[in-house]
Amino acid sequence: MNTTGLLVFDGLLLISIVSLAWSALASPDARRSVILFMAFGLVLAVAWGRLLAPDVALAEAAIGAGLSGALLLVAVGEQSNRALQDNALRVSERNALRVRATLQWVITILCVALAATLAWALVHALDRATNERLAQIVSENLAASGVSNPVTAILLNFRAYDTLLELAVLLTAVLGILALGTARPDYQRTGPVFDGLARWLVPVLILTAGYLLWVGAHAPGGAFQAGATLAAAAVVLRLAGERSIGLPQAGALRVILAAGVGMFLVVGLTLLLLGRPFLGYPPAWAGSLILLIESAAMLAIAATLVLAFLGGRPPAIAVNEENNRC
Amino acid sequence: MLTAQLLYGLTGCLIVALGLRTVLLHASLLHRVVAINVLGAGVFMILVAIAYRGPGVPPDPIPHALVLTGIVVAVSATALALALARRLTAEQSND
Amino acid sequence: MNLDTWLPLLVVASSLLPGLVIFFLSESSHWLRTALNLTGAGVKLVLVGVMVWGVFHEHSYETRWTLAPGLDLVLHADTLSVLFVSLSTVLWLVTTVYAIGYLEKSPHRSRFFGFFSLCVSATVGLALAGNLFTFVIFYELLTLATYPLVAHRGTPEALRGARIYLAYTLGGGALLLVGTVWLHVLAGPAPFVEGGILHRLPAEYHAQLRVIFLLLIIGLGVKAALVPLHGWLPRAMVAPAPVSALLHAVAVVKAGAFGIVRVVYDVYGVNFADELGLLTGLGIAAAVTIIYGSIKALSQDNLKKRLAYSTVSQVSYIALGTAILGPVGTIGGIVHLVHQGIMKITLFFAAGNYAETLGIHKVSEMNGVGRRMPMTTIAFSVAALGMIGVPPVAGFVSKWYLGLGAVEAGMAAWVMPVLIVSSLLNAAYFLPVLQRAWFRNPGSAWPAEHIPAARFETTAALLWPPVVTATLALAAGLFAAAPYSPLEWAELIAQREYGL
Amino acid sequence: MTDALIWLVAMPLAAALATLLLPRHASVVVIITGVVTTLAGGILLFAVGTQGALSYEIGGWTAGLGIALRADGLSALLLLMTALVMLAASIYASAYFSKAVERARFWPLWLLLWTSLNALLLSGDLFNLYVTLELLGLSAVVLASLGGKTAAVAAALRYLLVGLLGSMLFLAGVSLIYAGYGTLDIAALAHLIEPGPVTWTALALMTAGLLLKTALFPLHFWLPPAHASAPAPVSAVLSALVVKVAFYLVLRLWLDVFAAVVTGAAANLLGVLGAGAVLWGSWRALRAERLKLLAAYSTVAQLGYLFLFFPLLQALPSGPARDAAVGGLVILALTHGFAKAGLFMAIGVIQQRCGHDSIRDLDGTAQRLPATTFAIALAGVALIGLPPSGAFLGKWQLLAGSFATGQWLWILVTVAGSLLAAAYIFRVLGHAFGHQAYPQRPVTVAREEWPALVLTAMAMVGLGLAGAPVWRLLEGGL
Repeated sequence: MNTTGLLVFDGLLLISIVSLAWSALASPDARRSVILFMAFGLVLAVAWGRLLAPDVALAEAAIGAGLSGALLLVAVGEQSNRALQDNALRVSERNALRVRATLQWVITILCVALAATLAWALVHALDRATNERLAQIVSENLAASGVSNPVTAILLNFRAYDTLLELAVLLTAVLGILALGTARPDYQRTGPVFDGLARWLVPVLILTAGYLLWVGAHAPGGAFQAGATLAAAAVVLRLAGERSIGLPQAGALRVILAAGVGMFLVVGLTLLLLGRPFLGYPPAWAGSLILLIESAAMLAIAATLVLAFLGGRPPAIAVNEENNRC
Repeated sequence: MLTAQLLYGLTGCLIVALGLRTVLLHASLLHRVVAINVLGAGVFMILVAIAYRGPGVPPDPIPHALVLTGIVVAVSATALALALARRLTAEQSND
Repeated sequence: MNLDTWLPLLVVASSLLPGLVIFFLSESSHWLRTALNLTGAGVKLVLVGVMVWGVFHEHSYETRWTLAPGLDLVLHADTLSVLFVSLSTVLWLVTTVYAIGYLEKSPHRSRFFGFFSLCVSATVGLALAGNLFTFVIFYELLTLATYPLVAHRGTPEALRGARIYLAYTLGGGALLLVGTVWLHVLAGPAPFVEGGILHRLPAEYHAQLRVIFLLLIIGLGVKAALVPLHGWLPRAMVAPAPVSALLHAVAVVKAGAFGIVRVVYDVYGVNFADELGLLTGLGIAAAVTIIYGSIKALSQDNLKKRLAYSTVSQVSYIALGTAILGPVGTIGGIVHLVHQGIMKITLFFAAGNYAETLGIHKVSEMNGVGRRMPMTTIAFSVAALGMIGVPPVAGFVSKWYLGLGAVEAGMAAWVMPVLIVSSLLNAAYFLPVLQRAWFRNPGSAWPAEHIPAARFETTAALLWPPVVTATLALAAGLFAAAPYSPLEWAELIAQREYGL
Repeated sequence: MTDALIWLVAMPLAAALATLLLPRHASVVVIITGVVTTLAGGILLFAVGTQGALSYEIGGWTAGLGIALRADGLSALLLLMTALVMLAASIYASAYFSKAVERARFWPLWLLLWTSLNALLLSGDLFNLYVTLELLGLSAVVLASLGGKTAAVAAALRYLLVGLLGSMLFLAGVSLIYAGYGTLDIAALAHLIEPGPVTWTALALMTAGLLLKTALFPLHFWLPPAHASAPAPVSAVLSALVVKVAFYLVLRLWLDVFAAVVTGAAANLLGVLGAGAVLWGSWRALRAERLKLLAAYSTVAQLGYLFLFFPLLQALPSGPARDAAVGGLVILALTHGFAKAGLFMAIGVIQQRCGHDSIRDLDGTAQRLPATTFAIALAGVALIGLPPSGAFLGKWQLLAGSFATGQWLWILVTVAGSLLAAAYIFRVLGHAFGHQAYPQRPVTVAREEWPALVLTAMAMVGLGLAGAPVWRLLEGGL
């Protein structure tokens, strides 16, 4: 593609991104808004691809647009979920209505000012462009990281600590979801066509997940994308009416949820006790250790995402637990 | 400074502002959750734009890693928000 | 362990530690609580005795503990602090005995005696404070420790009194704090040094120093009940009698008056304060308070209220003595710190005895009480006459020196009339009380006789404290020239303050 | 010795997993973790005191490429406070949640929160800070929602959205910094930083995000409902620690990383907002009808005092006076942490024993629980800032700094706020003097009453009388 063509492509892409964002936010209809948001995510994924960020593109498509969208869409679909749609969070509605018009203007102007300031700062920042150095250091150390995909090297070696805490964030969220309540009622069973589709789709998704996990070491992919794909398989099962959707019983489920953070800690602390730094993999072992951590992380991520999607424990494993709070 | 960097970066700024406006103004919880996700996407866009080095040049992988982390954190938060909303609905119908 | 550095701390701790333990005692451990109280008071007495002897022989006792850079908690024994410490320690011992007799059967004893001990610890702490920072700490602690005592009875009236007390004292405390910090920023730590430290500051600070003085005196004036900051004192009358005794004689108003003495003599220096023109204002405020308090006392039928207004008036003699430049006036003011304490505590003990034994709360109910309760009434009479200034009771000595000091300082023109008028007013509100008590016939029945006359007119624990303090008041006057008497000690202080 | 840094994060995190997998033994795990973490915090503080700032490069990668954990006097002090408060609150919580199911839910999240607090205080990397902020926010939200009632869930939801907005603004700032300076390591950044559009905008965005999280007036609106409707042990750490570490980050950015580019006008703006917080928070606390709401508004006010220090520190030339003020700021923050945690626990005891926390109906309550009332009194005195609490030393420095720089306004605000605090505290304590029946022994429910007493005594006496090392530890720091 020549530069002009690329510029036109960029322009169209950006215009659609902005207009999708705008219409997703402006649409008063919740379902429409969510669908537009998913579209926004997909177009973003294209943009990431365009900017040579295939890892991000994959994650955006699977998680950002796909999973977030699915979560939101399902939530909107619940007729019973009033809190989501009505204005429960407004402090005082009457007051809000009265000052609304003025407020709208003030906030709009503020946001325009913010965008302008951000842009001004960003232009200056890009002008300085001093971040070659760090990228250089990454590529110099890539050989010692145990993987050849620099993004995976950063996520699971150089900045593995971030990822450890990120898995802790996921764990927190899923524990929160479990603490907050029970699963939604079952769906209507879908038709036989979908059942047939599911029978094909699920194995393919599982295989894809395994592939993504393995390929992450040297090409776009990794635990998060793999986990998301695995979760997708479970979601398909669920949509097909399978109640336990392959999730184990409560005790084992807890082990899986803990596996991501747990494997990280086991590896990190073992190394520490062996006299190496925390998470300081010996270069010879780095590849295997990363794969080990990623496998555990994938399972945990998948279980987490499925539980997030179910909004709680699936009925089959729900512990009989009354809310006897005072 | 590359044109693409600038274009995508500035669009990111715009998206941030759009998201923020809805967070501050919109009354419905769903819209706020969507808006925070949009805001986040704007920030991610700035990061990915920063990483870009032009066609055929390997980009800076660090912002990519950061964005990956950010995306996962964002989906966790979104899931939690929805679970809270579901519980709120249940409590409200109990009251 | 070096006694010189530990003694001041031990003096404070001897009441603080028992107090903290008492909080956690169960209500029924009567004997343990009493034993702790009395042991603490006894140990403190011994320690203070050692300290008095040491300071007289120019020994230096100082405990220093750094709280923050440039902010040291200093407990230091000098002549002035030892005077106040001795007063508090002796009167605390007596008051503790009295309080045990007065309150051991009422609820919340552990709380009461816990705060009671904290209160005296705070008083002793501020007496020993070696700099203004330390003084402020104990001054605020005193407020905190006395609030629960004033509120102790828990009636709406008591709570109201406590609330007003708190509003006044915390407000005053805030001003004192602001003034102290300001001074600290200008002049660094303000150690209490005989003769003061501030005269070394350059002249451009003088305007600020005047404002700071005002802040400090207002802050201290609240506790010292300088008019118009006295409003809390009559209302705090709702507290149990031992608490009133504590507020009026041992701790609170004394803390204010003592603070004024410290600020004038040991921070500013009396000569420098005079140079800045600060003493006249202080003197006028004191004079107004003396007259105003006496006039208000005249019209009070409630005995404790009459005594309260009397306190308002009498405590300002101390401030008046401070405002009179020259050693003789100083002696008069400082010796009155002790004399007023002994006399006023006697009056409150007696008033408490009347209320507790016969249910008498008003002057108009006192007809003939002298015959029913002779010992108590004799004690009351001695103290009242002392307050008027009748020789040979202690109060006479104070007024004599104040008058003499005014003449020496050339301030006789307005100080003498104030002294004469206030003495006449004192007589006017005390003599009718004595006349009723001794020379009128009792009515058919006492308002509410709680304690029948047996071997003594009331229980021993209530009877002996006023008798002891009245004897002390008499002795302080009779033996004013004896070594270690309050007067002798005040003269020693004046010598060191003026560098004589 | 530097291994202590990573253990401080890894231990609570590992314990979170342990309590998730072994819910039956959770209480033991938590208490052991608490004790060991506290010891580690103590060791760290000692090490920082003797050797100066410590750092630990995770994975052995140099900071910049990898992530470094760092501890200086400020972070070590806050870490130890976190450990002590969390330990006391853990003991308290083990009695507070009476049902096994409740405890099983609670402990893993509680330890995740602890992990995030330690991780945030130790983090030396801007993006890592963002992740810790999210972990902190999410775990705090879930814990706050465990009250379960409509009010608690609604408040938690709002808390979540505010927290997310705050984190996103922070991340936007971080992105700009990376774009402009090419590093995320804050120690490296502190050397590179120079004034300009990138720096200012980034600092403004990060600060705005953190101010939301630390609930500085007028961004405090979410705090009172969230803190007032959470279970008591959660309220205790939300008020004492969670908002405090966000404040720590503001402090770190303004006085350390970005110190070279902060202007007087910006510092004054923070001061003015702080003044608003002091006055508004105290006023609302005075008007509150429930104890927990009172405590929550008091948190808004107390955070305000901390921001009053910014204009002073900006105006004071470096030297002893400024060092004294920095110490005052830190000791004020520490005192508030201990006192407020103890206060919320004490209120929790009242709420559980008596079924309410309405201030008007406290009469009999205060009589029945003398030790708890005493704890409230100690906490209250520390909140007012009377001696011998650490807050007294803090406010002294605040006043001294104001006099030294001629910024009179803050003196008025401090005095007014303290008097208002006295009013709202003694409004509660006035109820302690009724003549209702009272127990023979002062302490009736040991496992719930002692932690509050110990924490408030720490605020009152510990920091007030033994606080001098705080200044020494901060020397050469900020």
